[in-house]
Amino acid sequence: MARSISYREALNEALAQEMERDPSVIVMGEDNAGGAGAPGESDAWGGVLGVTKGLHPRFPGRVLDTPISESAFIGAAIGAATRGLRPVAELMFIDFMGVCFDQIFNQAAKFRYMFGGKAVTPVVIRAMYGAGLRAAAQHSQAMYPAFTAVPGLKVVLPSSPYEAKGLMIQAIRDDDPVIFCEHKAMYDVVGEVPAESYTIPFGEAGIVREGEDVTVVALGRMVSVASDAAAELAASGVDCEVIDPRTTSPLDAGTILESVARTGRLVVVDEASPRCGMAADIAALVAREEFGALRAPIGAVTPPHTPVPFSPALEDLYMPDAGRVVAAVKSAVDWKP
Amino acid sequence: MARSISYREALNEALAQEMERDPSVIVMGEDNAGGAGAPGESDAWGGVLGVTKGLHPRFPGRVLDTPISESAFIGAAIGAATRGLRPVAELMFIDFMGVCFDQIFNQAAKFRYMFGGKAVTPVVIRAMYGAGLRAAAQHSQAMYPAFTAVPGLKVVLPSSPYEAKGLMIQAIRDDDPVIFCEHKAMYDVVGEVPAESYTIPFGEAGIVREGEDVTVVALGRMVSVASDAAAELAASGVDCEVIDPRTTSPLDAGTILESVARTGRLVVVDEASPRCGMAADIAALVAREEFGALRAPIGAVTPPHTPVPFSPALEDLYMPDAGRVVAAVKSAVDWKP
Amino acid sequence: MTDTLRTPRAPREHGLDGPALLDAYRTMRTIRDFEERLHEEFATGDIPGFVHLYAGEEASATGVCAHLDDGRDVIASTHRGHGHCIAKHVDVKSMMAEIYGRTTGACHGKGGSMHIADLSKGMLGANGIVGGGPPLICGAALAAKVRGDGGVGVAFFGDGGSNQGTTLESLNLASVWQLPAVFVAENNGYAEATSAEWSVGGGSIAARAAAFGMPGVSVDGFDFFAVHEAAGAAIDRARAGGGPTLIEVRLTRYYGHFEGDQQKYRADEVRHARAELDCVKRFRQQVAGTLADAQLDAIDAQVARLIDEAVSEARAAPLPTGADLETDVYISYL
Amino acid sequence: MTDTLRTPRAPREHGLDGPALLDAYRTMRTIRDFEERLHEEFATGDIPGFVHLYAGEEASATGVCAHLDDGRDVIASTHRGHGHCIAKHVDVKSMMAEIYGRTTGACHGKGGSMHIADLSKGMLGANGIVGGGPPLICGAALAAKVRGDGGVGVAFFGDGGSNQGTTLESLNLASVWQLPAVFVAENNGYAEATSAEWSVGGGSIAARAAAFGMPGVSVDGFDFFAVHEAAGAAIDRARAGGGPTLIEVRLTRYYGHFEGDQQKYRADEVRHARAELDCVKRFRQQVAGTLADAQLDAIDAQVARLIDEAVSEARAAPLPTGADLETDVYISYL
Ligand SMILES: Cc1ncc(C[n+]2csc(CCOP(=O)(O)OP(=O)(O)O)c2C)c(N)n1
Ligand SMILES: Cc1ncc(C[n+]2csc(CCOP(=O)(O)OP(=O)(O)O)c2C)c(N)n1
Ligand SMILES: [Mg+2]
Ligand SMILES: [Mg+2]
Repeated sequence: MARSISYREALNEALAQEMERDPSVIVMGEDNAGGAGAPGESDAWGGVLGVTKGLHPRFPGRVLDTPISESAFIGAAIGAATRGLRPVAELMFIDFMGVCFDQIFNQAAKFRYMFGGKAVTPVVIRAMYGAGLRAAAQHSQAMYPAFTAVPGLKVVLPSSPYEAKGLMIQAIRDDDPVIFCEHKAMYDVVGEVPAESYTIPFGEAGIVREGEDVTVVALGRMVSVASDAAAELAASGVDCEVIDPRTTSPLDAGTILESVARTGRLVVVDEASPRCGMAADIAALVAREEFGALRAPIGAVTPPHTPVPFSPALEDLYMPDAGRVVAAVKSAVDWKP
Repeated sequence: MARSISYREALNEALAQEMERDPSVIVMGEDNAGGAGAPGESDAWGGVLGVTKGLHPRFPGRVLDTPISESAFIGAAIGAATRGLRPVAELMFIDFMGVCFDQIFNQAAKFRYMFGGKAVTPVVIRAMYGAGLRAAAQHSQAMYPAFTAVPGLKVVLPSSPYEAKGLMIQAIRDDDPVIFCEHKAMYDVVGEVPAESYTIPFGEAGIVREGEDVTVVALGRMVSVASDAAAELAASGVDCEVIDPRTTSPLDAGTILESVARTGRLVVVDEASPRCGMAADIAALVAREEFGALRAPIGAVTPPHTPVPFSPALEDLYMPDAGRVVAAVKSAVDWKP
Repeated sequence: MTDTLRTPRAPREHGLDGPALLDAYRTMRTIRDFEERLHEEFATGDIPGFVHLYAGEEASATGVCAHLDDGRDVIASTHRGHGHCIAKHVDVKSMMAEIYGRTTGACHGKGGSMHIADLSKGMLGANGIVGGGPPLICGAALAAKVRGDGGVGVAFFGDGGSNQGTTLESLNLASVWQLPAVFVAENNGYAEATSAEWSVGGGSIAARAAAFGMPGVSVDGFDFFAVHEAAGAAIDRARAGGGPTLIEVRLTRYYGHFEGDQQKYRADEVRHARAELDCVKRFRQQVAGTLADAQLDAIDAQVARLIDEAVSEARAAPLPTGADLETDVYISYL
Repeated sequence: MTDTLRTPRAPREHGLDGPALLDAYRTMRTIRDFEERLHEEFATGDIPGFVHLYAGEEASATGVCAHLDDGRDVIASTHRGHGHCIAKHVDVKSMMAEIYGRTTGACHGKGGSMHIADLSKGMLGANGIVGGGPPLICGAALAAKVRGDGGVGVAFFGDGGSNQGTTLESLNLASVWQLPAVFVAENNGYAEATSAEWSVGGGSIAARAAAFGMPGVSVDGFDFFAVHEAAGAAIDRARAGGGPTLIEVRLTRYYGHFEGDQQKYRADEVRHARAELDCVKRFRQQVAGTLADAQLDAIDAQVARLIDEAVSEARAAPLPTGADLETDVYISYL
């Protein structure tokens, strides 16, 4: 697998390969077909993210533009899924969930349970999340904890181009509704990606780095931040195990607990707001299930409880960085009862 | 304070007293004025919850019915708040947040920060939450963790008629946006409530029962469940401290940590879904800040990761009850490393 | 709202033969009896949760669904969903059992009145969220269009639901995508206790169609044939690729918003509708020349028995147990 | 969209005196220069984040806001908000500093281009959410109505925003509550790269007004006087208790959706609009009989200087520091 492509290209390739393989896969979203209805607009954009570029001419009638009506078209993707299609709908910024959350958490997520096990809703909702592009408070959030909390949804956070492709193909083939969270600062990140189709199963964490002293669980873009910190810590003799859960729902509790059972220390690195977020969720899991192994307080590296600030000077302080991870790991290692 | 009234009456009295005191307080929601526009409808209902009953005739022009357009009227309450009114808007069931969440978390919550500290948005959004009335998956949820996660919002969960009145008056006078969560199974609960106006400050937990062996933090309706469990446990010699945080944001971390520092054990009892919920949030706080005092795994008593089932036979199993709290406390007490 | 004729007029050329008319009557009668019986059963205290009755509105669900296939056509309903379910051929006994929270229920007791569904019949669910259905129906219609199977999607919603942004967006999306969809606004004059005359800006739901570039019509919902005709035209057009339609059906609910609502705010109106406008009575008058009373009475008797059995079987059916609590959240998880 | 006159016609009786005309010109010129300069500055790479330029649309913000007071009247804007801010008298230097993320910015550098606000001027913020503003403006208008101070609320949104449920709901709410509100749909033909001809079912935003029971008009947005007249009528009616109005303003954006969009999909259209329809040029022609060129040229020079200063002062201003990160989330917390 010598070939390297970007996170954006990996997603585009996953979509194209699945559309090729399965005629029930359709794609929709604002400008996903590149603007519609006016001359010369076909494929002008491939979504604002460029992820769907090139699909419209290749799969006529299966890549749809939408009006700016997220409730209607996300709901339509869900409704179509109940009728045998496998729609991949782009919400664009995950921050826009506020205008269509009902269709996701009260409809798609609950059909199977409410209807006594008789509904199948294989919809994928793609959305970009995260800070770092100076996009300010309404375009930079990491809202996945709100989705993770909802029984019936699966939530995916790919941390590299390789993960992006394999998890997207899994998401499309999965029969449950999936929220697929792409980090907006990673679209141009390049990495090795097999050309052929492959899947990465949900609920299986990746062990990014093995280590014996401290377990560091990091999500999405924070995986590379944690890896940088681990490299720095290795130089000063602290051996971190870095775990990427890949999906927050289902969460691979086994891998995390087994690691903490060995290391006795846990630091969670997450880009979501600190309250009721993934850092809390994973800390609680470990404090409940692996308390006996713990030798230090559970560290959390998250942004503060504030909206995402615009000014680069503030946003850089807002985002967790390797320095803060190093400090948290060190304080776990140095902790004395 | 010998007078006893219901949770519903306590809320109604709080609204009436504040409307009397401050002409900028207005009330709105579906059927809040009792149905509008047709003869004989005035005050026919006082909202589906009956909480606003009687206010419409008493405060002409200040109690408004709305169409079923939650984004528009919750947004209107927020917009009016930025212009000096103190609107109390009823979302009815908190489950309906999905059709108007944007106005709450991207608008109201962020104005002050995004606008550099220059906005004041004293809006109160009332909503009923919780299971137990066989209202099924879309009318029984405990969505407050999703609000607690949002920087800029305050979140209130009154656990008794006394709390309901004092916290509501505080919510109305508070200058920040407040999400006020009323448990639908508590409206008819009766308790002692002073007739005069009073406030209960946000971020100050109530200590419902003092104890030395285990700290039990319980929220909203779970406070009475935890109290029942504590009484039962006392009979078998286990002395619980029961803490009611009253507000999840701000959260009174001090009271919780101080208690765990004494007891060394924590069980959190919460009605929200288990993932990324308050049970996780409070467990993480303690595992980070008071690890040294902990002598047992942190217990959580929550519903399972499922939608709320309709059938009474299932809903009763879904809801945390005193029996499960007793078991969790006992396993904390009995835990051996 | 009550500008309808007091004396039955002959239905226009409706092209319905005897069996079709009997079918329509059976559906309306079944809905009526189901709801009237629920009203009694609710009073016993044995029915859990919230129940919203459709009695009085039978001609709407029946007139629309008479045109639909179980296989390729899909409907989405509301909190007031029993009538739509019955008209779309959801098994009546499974509905009753569901309302009683039993394992024999359409949803294994997990859904209840507000969430009865049967996807195998193209019934995408009652819905607890006002405005929840129309977006979903855009999707069902889209699936039919992508597959080219001639299927249509029909979204039912109320006058209150016509003010929900999700509904309004869906009208636009269906128009823009030229979907084979029909939007049926059942205007019964109230959303809870709030009057539609007040809440529907502009006063006409049907007129909103034009705002989104689709035809809109308003029909008398006490008249099965009027609904049937309007729905037939809309559904035919949708099947033929002619895009969506909005139909406003003017009617009345006989009971309160939900069981428990005394609805003192509209007692006179209900008395009048029951006495003068009732769609079932009127249907009998309208078909008097075509069908014999005995045929209709026989259906009445069959339906009465069905509902009796449905209640007694539901009451006797098992409740779900702990083993059911955590199943069917996902198809596969961990 | 481009059916407008190529030769300037005399504005109808507009009742604007010399100072008012000069004011309008200054506003339009300030917006234009602000945006053209941002386009250049953005290319240097020194401006962070997303910037959506309003150039080409000046007559809309200016024609509407000319009728508004800073004190009692409120506007809500969109992601494309600079023009509305300037027309509502937000300090230009504080805007530029905000866009550069400085402490001297209107929002202390915390908001950026998409969130410039000045509540003391009745400017309730640009908004990053399409359809975010209309509900808020219902509230501002409600506050004015409750207080009886004669104030109005004005919501600006785009053709894309006219399809958002929040916007459609707000039209209905404003109608039902008879609010002193004006909804200004700036139809520039595109939402990102999606054409309004395709996305607006029915084809006319103005026609949607009728669906909610309010007057709707469509005006030529290249013509300041046309906008001014329509807005004046709507705002007067609102102040007098006559309820809301929807105004569709047809115009064009000169730059891409945001800085970085090459907009090859509409290059010809932009060339045509700049050459033939430009609202600033046209205004100069329209007032040629009333104002001397020298007066207008003097304003050009003053504005050019203001924008120069705004940029150099913004570039020199301090960035926020760690001490600012956690302030102003709440008024009081713990
Ligand atoms: C989003 C949302 N808002 C409010 C409600 C509460 N609610 C349930 S039914 C109803 C009235 C609906 O009125 P209408 O659409 O006219 O239907 P009808 O009850 O008359 O059949 C309301 C307000 C809800 N279920 N969902
Ligand atoms: C709810 C929501 N959906 C999508 C977007 C992304 N978005 C930002 S601007 C825009 C296009 C808006 O078009 P229009 O309303 O016509 O305004 P214009 O840009 O033409 O001024 C889109 C899709 C958003 N910000 N918010
Ligand atoms: Mg109704
Ligand atoms: Mg536009």
